Amino acid sequence: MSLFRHHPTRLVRLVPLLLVFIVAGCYPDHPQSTFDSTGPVAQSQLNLFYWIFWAAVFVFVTVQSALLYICLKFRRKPGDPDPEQTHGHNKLEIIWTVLPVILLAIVAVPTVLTIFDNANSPDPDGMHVNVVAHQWWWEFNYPGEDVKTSNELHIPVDEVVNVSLETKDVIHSFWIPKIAGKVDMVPGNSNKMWIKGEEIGIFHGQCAEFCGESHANMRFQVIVESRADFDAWVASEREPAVIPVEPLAKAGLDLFEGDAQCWSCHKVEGSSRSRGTKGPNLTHLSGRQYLGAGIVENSQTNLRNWLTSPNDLKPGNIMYRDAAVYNDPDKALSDSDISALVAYLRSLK
Amino acid sequence: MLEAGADPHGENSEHTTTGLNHRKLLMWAFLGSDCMFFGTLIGTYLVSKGRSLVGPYAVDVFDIPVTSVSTFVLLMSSMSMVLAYAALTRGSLKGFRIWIASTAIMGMTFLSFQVFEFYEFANHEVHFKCSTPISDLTEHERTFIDKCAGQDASHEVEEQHGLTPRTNLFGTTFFVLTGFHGAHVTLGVVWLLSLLFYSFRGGVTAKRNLDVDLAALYWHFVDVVWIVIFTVVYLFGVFPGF
Amino acid sequence: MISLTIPIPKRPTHPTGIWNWLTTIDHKRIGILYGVTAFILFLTGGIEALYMRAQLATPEAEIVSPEVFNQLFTMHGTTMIFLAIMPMGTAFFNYIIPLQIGARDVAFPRLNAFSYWTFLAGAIMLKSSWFLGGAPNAGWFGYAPITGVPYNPGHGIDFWILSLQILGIASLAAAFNFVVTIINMRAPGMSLMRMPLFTWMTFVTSLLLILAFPVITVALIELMFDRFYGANFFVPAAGASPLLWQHLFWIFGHPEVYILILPAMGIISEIIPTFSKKPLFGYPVVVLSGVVIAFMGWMVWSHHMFTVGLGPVANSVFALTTMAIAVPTGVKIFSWMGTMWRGSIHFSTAMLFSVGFVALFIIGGLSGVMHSSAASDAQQQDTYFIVAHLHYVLFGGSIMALLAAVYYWFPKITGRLMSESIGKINFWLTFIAMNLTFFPMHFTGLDGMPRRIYTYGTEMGWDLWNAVASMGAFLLAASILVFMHNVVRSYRKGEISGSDPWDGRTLEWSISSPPPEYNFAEIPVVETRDPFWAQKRDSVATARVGGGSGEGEHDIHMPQPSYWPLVVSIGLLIGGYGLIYNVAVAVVGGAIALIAVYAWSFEPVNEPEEH
Amino acid sequence: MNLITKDPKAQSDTAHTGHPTPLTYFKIALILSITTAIEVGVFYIEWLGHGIIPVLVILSGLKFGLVALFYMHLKYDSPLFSWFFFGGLALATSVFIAVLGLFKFFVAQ
Repeated sequence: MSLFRHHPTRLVRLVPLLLVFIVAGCYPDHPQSTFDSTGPVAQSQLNLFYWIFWAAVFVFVTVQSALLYICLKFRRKPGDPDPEQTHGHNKLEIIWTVLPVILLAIVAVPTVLTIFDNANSPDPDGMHVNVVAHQWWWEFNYPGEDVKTSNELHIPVDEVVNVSLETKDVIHSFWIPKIAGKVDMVPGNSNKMWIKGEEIGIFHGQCAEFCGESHANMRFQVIVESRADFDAWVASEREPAVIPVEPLAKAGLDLFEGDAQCWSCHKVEGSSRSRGTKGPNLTHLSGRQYLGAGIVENSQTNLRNWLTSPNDLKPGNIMYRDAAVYNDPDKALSDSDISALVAYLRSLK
Repeated sequence: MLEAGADPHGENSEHTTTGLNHRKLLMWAFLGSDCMFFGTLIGTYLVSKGRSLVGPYAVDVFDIPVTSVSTFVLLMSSMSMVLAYAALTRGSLKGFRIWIASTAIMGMTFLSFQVFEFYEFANHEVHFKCSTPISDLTEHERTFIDKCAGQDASHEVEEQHGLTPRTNLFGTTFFVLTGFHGAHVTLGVVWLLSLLFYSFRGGVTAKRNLDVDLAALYWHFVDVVWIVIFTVVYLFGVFPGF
Repeated sequence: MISLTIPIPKRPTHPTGIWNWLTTIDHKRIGILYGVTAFILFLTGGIEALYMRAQLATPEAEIVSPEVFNQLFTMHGTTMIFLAIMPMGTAFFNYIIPLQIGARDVAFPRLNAFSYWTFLAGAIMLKSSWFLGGAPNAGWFGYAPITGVPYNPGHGIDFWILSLQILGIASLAAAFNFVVTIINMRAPGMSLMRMPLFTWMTFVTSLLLILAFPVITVALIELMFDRFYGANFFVPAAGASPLLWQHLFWIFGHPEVYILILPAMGIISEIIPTFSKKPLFGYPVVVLSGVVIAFMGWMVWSHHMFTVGLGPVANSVFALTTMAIAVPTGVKIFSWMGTMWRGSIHFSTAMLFSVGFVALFIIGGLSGVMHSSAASDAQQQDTYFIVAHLHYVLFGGSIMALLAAVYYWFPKITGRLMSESIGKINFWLTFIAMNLTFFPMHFTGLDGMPRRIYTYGTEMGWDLWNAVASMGAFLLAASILVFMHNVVRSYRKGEISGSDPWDGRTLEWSISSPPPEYNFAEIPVVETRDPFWAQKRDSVATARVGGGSGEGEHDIHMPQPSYWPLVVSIGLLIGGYGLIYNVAVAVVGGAIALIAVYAWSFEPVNEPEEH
Repeated sequence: MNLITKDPKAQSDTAHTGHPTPLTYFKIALILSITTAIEVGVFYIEWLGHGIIPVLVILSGLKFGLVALFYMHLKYDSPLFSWFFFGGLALATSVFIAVLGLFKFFVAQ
């Protein structure tokens, strides 16, 4: 949309910026701030917001000061006679009906333009990612690149990425505040959106539609990287998992594909046993930066904690609910089992 | 209050601002509200139309001639209802009893048709000869076509495959929509019978005809809802491509 | 028939005491019952909010579990909308409408009692879920399919469905009653365009109710069939679209928003003229704008669904219709300011709350316009920005107006004035705490904080404003305590008010405080807007309002108390629990209700004397 | 607006004088029966194709109107009643046509 493609003038930016500083201190610490947009979609939404915000400020200041003035000016003083019993004023009433209409038209035109602008991808033949939401994690499939991964979305910088949104269970909503406003994932109703990252870095996203007990813990990261880095990532993702040689990790693999029955829900490319699709794909788990759908850093300790008591990290999660190792005391994992599994999972680079 | 607030039916002791009776006004407000009720049910039915993943579908189970008869019966019950009210206002208690009884009987007839229909649907049988050209089979029947494999053309496929609210989206929306209409009719029949019995106790007179008037409004409403359902659900339902 | 075969117990005759309250059909007593009950339920909804604010005050707090948190926000929303704001509005409809239109009671006094008892039954049913295995946990909007059995096997959602159905019956009964009352029981000469604004908005609200509630009733019936009998209305696996639920919910839900705010606007339109000593500025336009808001409320529901993927055309249309609603809303605000202009404004507590309403409602209205812009709403939908907006409208709007209404009509109801000095503390505390609680939510929302999350990390940068909001919430609770103190204190030893403490303009101030059981000894004749003012100022010489000497008082026949409304409601309550636990019990409940309905139909409004 | 505060006498007069006779009711019943017969008949005319939809909508609308106006006396009663009833009806119709539109119901599936 031409009206707002360019960046807003300095003045327009100044006050909201000030607002942001009051609101948020310095904003690199605010990973989901909508004021710090880095893609054309979020940018157009922010520009529209500023536009309406200024209209609203104008109305707010005008009307509230009028109200204040009236309150101060027409206070009753002792001995005041009854005021004149005026019933209305046609001209005035027409004016204050028409004025808002004009003001709204000023807001409405860019709104409609931006709606259509953001609805249609500028490059429909560009890259595609299928996002599938689950209670409470994300599946990212790249049909063109033949890559399937979870909870961490890699995209090349400055390229249009066409996203299709689906869900396997309830309604979720896909939202990366700095890159694009949210679009819901509705069962039986695939939605489309497009995104473009204009800055290299890690951006945070979160499910925005209430989806059950761990709704708050359904987060993810978007890694915007150079085309070269992205290609390298794709190449490494395509590789099957390395079969570990270290004995502890080897024991972990046996457990994973054996008694612990991790294989029934998780997929590890290259393994003939681990083909489950109920849980996240773990082929390159230790290449990821976060665990448990973006909730804690991917460290040895956190992985251990996760395996020991998943429900503490992510209440209500399906693994804790359904896996025999957690709900059948006879099959519970011992400390050494967990060590072995941690070693194996850490080896999945 | 308003001097001589005229009461159109001469039975009401209260005088009102508009001259209209409280209860009659309430009834009409209720009917307006009930339009939204059935509007929502019919809307749900139409939104869900064509979304069922498995049969049987409308075209498999509906029997238009049978439903036409029950529709006709309900329409005629509206006529006898209005005649019951007319008889009462003329002062003919006997006429009133005859017409209201026949209204109730026609209502019950309609309900019997509905029960019969529900039963038939729930025990629906897929039935066709293997010689029938595939293009003549319904979509649902075609899912049984493999039963013809290795059989000669005269073989008949018979399969019990009923429609319940659980079977598919069509079953769900159809039964709940027509079921709620049926519940309205049932309530209407109970109301009419109550009035009939009450008339023998002297509770219904030409002067106190408002009770009958209200029941009649309700009854006609149930009838007009069925007019819509018959067209939208039944006639459109088996019409291909809608 | 049945009434003649079953011996009917004698009609209740207790003039006072508990039996009188249980069987009363006096609109004023029912209004008081409604108000007190709704206020108690408002407190429970407030406590639910405080738990949530405590949990969110600090990052990664562990005051409540995520499951309990989900139950808390579901119950908070459902409680505040259906059990607090709506019935508090109904309380004032009940008490004030017959007085404003010069009537002795409502059109259907027993239906009115039934409405209250059924409301209570629904409230008991919903609130009892806390103690019967967990409250509903899918949000007040209950989006399918998370309300389906596979994702929600417990009874919480069942309680939600059935209690909302029972509450729906109560609301419908009240709404039908007020529609008929307002159309049919106006004093002679009170044409529609002479009706007080509060009566007008009650009328519009009641019309909205009778048209909107059937939609949610059907949606809940469908959900109930899904949950109880394995039907497929909202089951994606059977091909159903869960969006249907959202459409049905918001087709009801958006008019519902106006059901919550229009009575508040009516209250404000009474108080501002009274304390400005001027008639409402542009009365016909204010009435018309209320009607237009109600009408347009039916054309905007999908703005709650901007992110579900309806497509750019639908989103644009609903964005435009939504923006259009700002016009009649603006007209109302300007008209209130026009009323105050060149008035003689007395800032009583009621007036302070009313002006506070106008100021806060402007903020809520402006953020509403921001959401209406579908494209930028994609960043706001389901964040705390929306939470801020809706609380500015529902707390800054509805609750402030209801508090104003209490201060305004308390003298009429009790005969005593509320303390103005405590009232001022009450107002400023509420006003400051309200902004402290909800304004920071604008910030956290735009900073990317989604709604309905039970926890958040420090790294998100939401700590500060969440802490402020939580402090505000507890301060807000304190302001409600001040209010309660004022009510109790003033009820016991408040200054005697007399019949017309505010120099009122409408008919309710023309009769004694509290009003006699029959309200008007002599039905007034109305010849102008603001009839009581006109009579006092003698500007219309012929205005004849009140002042009846009470002659013929003994000839006034008021409707007599009845057991049956209460019994029907008890039947419904038993039926509701029965549907959850045991069908046989449900049948018993249904039978009780049915028999009571028969008994009710054959019970004359007054015991006949002539037969 | 006026319709709610009309002179009550005028209304009650029409209410009394305007009531149709049983003969009118029989005539209406006849029209209703014939219309239903046509509806079912039209249904079996295959060459009508999609044209059946407007035909059926018009015919059932006719039936609906006849019952509402004559059997429910809306033609003779206070216009307020018509406002309530047809208001609810119009609202239900338009809202759900909009819903069907949002579900792209009228686009060939």
